[in-house]
Amino acid sequence: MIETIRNKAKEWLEKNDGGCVIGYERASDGMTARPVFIYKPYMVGSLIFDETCVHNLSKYLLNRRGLKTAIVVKPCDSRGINLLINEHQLDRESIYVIGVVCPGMKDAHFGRIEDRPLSKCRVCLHHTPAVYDVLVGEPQPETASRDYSDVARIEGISIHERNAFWKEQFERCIRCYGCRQVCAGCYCQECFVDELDPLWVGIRSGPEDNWIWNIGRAFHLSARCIGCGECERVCPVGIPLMLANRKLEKESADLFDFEPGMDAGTAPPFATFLKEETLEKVE
Amino acid sequence: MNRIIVDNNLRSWLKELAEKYTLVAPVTSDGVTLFKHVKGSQVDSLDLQYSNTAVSPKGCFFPLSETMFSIGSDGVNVIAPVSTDREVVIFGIHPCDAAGIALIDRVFLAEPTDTHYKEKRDRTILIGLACNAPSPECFCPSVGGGPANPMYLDILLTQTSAGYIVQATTGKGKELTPAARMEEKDIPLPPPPHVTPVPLEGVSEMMRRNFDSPYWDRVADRCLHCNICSYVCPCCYCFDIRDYMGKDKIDRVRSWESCQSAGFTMIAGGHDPRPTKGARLRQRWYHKLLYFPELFGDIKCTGCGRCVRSCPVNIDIREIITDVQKLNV
Amino acid sequence: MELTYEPRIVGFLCNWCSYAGADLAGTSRTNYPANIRIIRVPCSGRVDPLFIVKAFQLGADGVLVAGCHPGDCHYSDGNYHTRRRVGLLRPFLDYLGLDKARLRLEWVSASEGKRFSEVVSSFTDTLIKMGPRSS
Amino acid sequence: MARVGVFICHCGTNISGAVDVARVVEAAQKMPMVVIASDNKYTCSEPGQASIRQAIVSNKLNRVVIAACSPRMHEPTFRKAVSAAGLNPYLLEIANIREQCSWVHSHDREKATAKAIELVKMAVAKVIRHEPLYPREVPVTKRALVIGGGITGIQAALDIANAGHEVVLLEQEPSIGGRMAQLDKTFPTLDCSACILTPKMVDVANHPKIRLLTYAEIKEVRGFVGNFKVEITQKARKVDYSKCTGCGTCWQKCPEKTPSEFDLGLGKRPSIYIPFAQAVPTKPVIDTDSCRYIKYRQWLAAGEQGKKPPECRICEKICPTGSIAWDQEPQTITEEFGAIVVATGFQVYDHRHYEEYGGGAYPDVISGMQLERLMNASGPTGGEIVRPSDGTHPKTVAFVCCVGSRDQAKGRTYCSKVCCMYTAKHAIMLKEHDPDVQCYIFYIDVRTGGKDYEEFYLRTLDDAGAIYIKGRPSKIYRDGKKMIVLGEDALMGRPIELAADLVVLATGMEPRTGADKLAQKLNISYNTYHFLVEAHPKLRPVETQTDGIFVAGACVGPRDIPESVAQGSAAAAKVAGLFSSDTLVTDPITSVVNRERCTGCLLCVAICPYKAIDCETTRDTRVVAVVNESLCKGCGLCVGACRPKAIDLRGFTSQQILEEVNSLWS
Repeated sequence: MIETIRNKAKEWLEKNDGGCVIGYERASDGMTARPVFIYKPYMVGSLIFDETCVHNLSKYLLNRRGLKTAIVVKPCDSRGINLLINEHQLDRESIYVIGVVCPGMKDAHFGRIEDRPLSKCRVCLHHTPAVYDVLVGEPQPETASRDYSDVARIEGISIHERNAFWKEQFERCIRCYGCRQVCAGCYCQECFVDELDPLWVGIRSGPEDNWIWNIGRAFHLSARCIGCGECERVCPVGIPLMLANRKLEKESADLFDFEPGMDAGTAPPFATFLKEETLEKVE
Repeated sequence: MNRIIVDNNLRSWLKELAEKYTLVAPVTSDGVTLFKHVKGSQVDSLDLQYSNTAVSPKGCFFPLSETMFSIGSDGVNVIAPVSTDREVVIFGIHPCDAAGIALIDRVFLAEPTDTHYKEKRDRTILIGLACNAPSPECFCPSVGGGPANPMYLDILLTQTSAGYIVQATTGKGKELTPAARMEEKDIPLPPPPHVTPVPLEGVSEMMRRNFDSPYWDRVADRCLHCNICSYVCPCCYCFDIRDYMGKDKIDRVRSWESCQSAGFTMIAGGHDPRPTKGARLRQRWYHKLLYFPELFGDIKCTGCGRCVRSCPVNIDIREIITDVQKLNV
Repeated sequence: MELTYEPRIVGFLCNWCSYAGADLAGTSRTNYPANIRIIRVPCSGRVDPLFIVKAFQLGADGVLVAGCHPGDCHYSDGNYHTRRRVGLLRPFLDYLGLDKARLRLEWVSASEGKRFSEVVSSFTDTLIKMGPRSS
Repeated sequence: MARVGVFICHCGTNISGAVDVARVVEAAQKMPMVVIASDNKYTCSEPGQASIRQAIVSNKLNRVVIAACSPRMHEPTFRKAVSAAGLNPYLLEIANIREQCSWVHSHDREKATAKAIELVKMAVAKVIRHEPLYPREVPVTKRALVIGGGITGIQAALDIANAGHEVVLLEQEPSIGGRMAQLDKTFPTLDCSACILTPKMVDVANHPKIRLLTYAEIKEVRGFVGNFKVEITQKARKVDYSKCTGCGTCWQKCPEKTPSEFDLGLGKRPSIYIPFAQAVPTKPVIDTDSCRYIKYRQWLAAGEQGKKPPECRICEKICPTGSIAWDQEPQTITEEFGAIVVATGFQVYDHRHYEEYGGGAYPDVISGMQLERLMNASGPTGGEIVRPSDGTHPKTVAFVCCVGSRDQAKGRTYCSKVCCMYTAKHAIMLKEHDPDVQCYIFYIDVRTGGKDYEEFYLRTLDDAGAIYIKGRPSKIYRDGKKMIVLGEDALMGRPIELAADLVVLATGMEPRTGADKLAQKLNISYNTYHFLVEAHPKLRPVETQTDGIFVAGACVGPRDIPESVAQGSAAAAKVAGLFSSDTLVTDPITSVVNRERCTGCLLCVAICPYKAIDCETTRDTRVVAVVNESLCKGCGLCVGACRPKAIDLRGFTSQQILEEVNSLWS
């Protein structure tokens, strides 16, 4: 698998002068992975792929708009490419997608690899990339049944418990915006949280401000979140951000029958509507 | 001979402190350890074996957000913020984090003093806990510290099999030590645990020479420009100030900011002197390894390993230091 | 529950149907509780979901978004988009611990003055029964 | 720095009866940036307005809040007043303390007053953020496009042209005339349809202001009211009209015969043809589907596969002017217009959908329109009414009403409006042609809404002796030479079995195929049946939601001739009104894009109901959205959707709305 990736990367770099391959290399802890940018064919030897390649590299494509780029993607990451093409941020022609059939990632952090799957991988449905130019590995069947037991657990507790739960989670937020910066769907020139006038949130940190920031962030990703789980992985204070994102994912699948990033062409739910649909109204 | 306090006594002392002081200590919940205000009733459940907290305790003096002052909507009345009337005891702080506070002191306590910082600093007592489980990414001795370094603390506790050895280094610390709860024993200070060193010789000079190296752009390739490294860092102290309209008043609020965020250096008219990812990333390392040493003599890093651990894309200060020393000028 | 509790409702009303409906409630002197503060928008589709979140953040007890009945939008499609946005925001806020009964989406036409007053009355009633928001 | 003046109206006792105005004034004086707050008995009165004008001048006010009745009532009035004092009229905000406060909280003065104060506070918060706005003027191209050359389009074109404006009349078929040209007589007067229509067709052809574009279709429509740019596809006629004199030699000599669309398949026409004798223009087109030589060329091009068609080319050989142009290809014509009238009319519901009636299967089950052709003197039978199956004269004729109308099972719930009347006409006409004919008419209801229509219907009963049977037949089948109609007489409550020689299905109207596609190009709405949707069914019947685009006639819904003609004239009057000034003033409340913030995700482009947003590339090669302010109607749908907050709505900016919300908690 690693050899295939290296060969494909090398072939592509030899044909595309000035291009760049974005992939994974060994991190400084000697055990996990980190993103690497390879500009010369002779450097492909550092490319790796294993169960610690947790990062979604598709975010980096936004830094290389219009430049020839090859990228190694897992199935979830590949949906980021579709999302960004759908939203006119990338053009498909300039990207060479090395799609990797995903065995599921381990819960890997700097200096330690837990012997359990990464939480997003436990509920993953798609094991073959949604878009690729070359596929590494044999296509795998999709997981048929959706598992939203994590969301259902929160839905199942009382409204007061939910309020308390999220209040506690959001209070921890240090507003470092790691979640935003790592997200492939977050590419505003200026985030609403940074806008001065009108002051939607501003720089102040506090329970209410953190509440609106986290809701605003999640809602801006509604029907757009591709489930790569990066926001949750990078959060330095362990806020279960995917638990919020996945509620929106579930609702938009139920209400709009839509799964973001599965292709680059389908109009997203907020771009369209059905006259006859009835979304739950006040009882 | 050392003064020893056994675990039971330590906890009853802490409970007593919690009565009189605002007690801050490392608390783990949802798998995340953070310095939090604790009540006496929580003392028994404190875990004293923790490795470094997710975020440094600098927020006790330099909060994530603080209202500096408010102005009444009539535009005349200036309202000073109400500060705590109790003194604060931070318990369980590791020597590296104390060193971080000492580094920020040099900036905020130098004239003109940052009054908001100074007020909190003056009213806080630091009870340290020698670090007995440094992470592989820690390198405090290389930057002049050590896992059991009592400097910058009022009191340092070092764990032994017989209890905690108490070292009070300041007047405040000596005053606070609970004589009745301690006993003198002939137990020596244990040797500090091993920490892998990072060679720092000549790093500032190499930084000086390599400002224009393409190296910075290459590292910045994978940098996400999140603020995580700065926010978890015990000695990063950048902030931003904004005004907030509140009920019948306007608050002037200061909050943490980071040199890594886009727009941090944006100036009126829209010009940004650090417009590229490489320039922003470089700034952080230059501040730590060149500008701060030039001004204050020391490298602005305590070797706590937080940024190494928290960086989502493994930008590792140890690697940067090693790489810089190998750069061809 | 405090007897004196007066919930505060922010209402975003589309200019062509619901705002006109609220005017009609006035013209026909239909009394309703004074708890609502109406913000006029050209179309319910102008309502950025963040306005709703912001109102709740500031302390609103309830938010009403009202527009033309489906098919009657002055701008032909606006309310269909509103329906999707609010339709997704409601369950999400509820999930985060803000009872979905605090956010209402209603269709009120320019001729439904009575209905507008009924909407405000019943919404106010509901909010009083629910009591103040837990902070 | 904003200097706000707040003016609170008592409205007699309408407001002051429930609201303590003095307290509102007092509270307003303390609000931020408020320079003066005062009250008025009647703010809308001339003295009231004068006091505002005076206050603006003497206090150097640059923002005004008026707390009074609904802005839907007096916003224009107060804008004028503010403007008269030299302020931009959009620097005004109205706090609605009458309809939405005093009139609905009359039972609680305390709460009403508290609410009024907050409403004023919100208005002050908003007005501070108002910017001066300026209406824009755009020039009007005084040239109209009429789409559809039926009676409606003809009427509209003539009226616009007679008002002095240039018109292009576009027709997709080779001749204008539309459905009316196919009719024999018209109810209730029994005028000969051609006799009243053809003079108008000739008028169109001869009018110096009208340019006729037949055999042409709309390709693309861009632009906005006053400034439409339309691309038209001129289909290939294979005949050079600049040479053709319309002598008729070619269509008389063409050896190929193919079913005539105009005669609904009852007769034949040549491959080079004019659809009917009085066609305008009287110049032929070559039907490339049936022409022998075209087939021959296709055979050659396909590598001579299969049987060789005859090379023919007779028309070319005999044409005295050398007009045959085999290589003619479709052409795109781009024209500019200030207004567009859509009059694409209807087509007859296809009775083949009624298999239970043998529609299309039995030759002697025909549609009403086919009967028109059989009756018509220039029709396929020369006006002789005969059974298509054997050419005999029918004596017993059954009519079935509401075929393709009022039938939920066929997905057609609407009434086609004309079928009752044309069936009555048919019964009368049949009797006139042959006194031995007996007509039976199966109906659900007889609807005769129209001048002299009921009287006409009564003639069917009295003069023509037609027998009306209430009830929709369940089945029609052939038995020997007879067509058996099975049904139930709902009034008598008994089954009916009728043996008829000819069955006429009174088929309803449906929009022309492709009406939906055309509507999409024009960005106007259509309903589930693809009838076009008017701006308001009662008050704006010929306008659409898109300014400058008008609709008329049966493309909007079933219409008879007088209604269609009236609508054609109505649309023409609207066009003439639009063309009465050289420029158009557009509302300044439109969306505006902040190019720095825009990410170019183009969600706004996808959702804009008016296609008012497009994209362009900035100097630093970013793609950003751009609003065409002439098309923008200011709904703000794009603003509500924009994640980066890069688009805003003038007069209702996010700043303003948030300030309104904020003011409630500050």
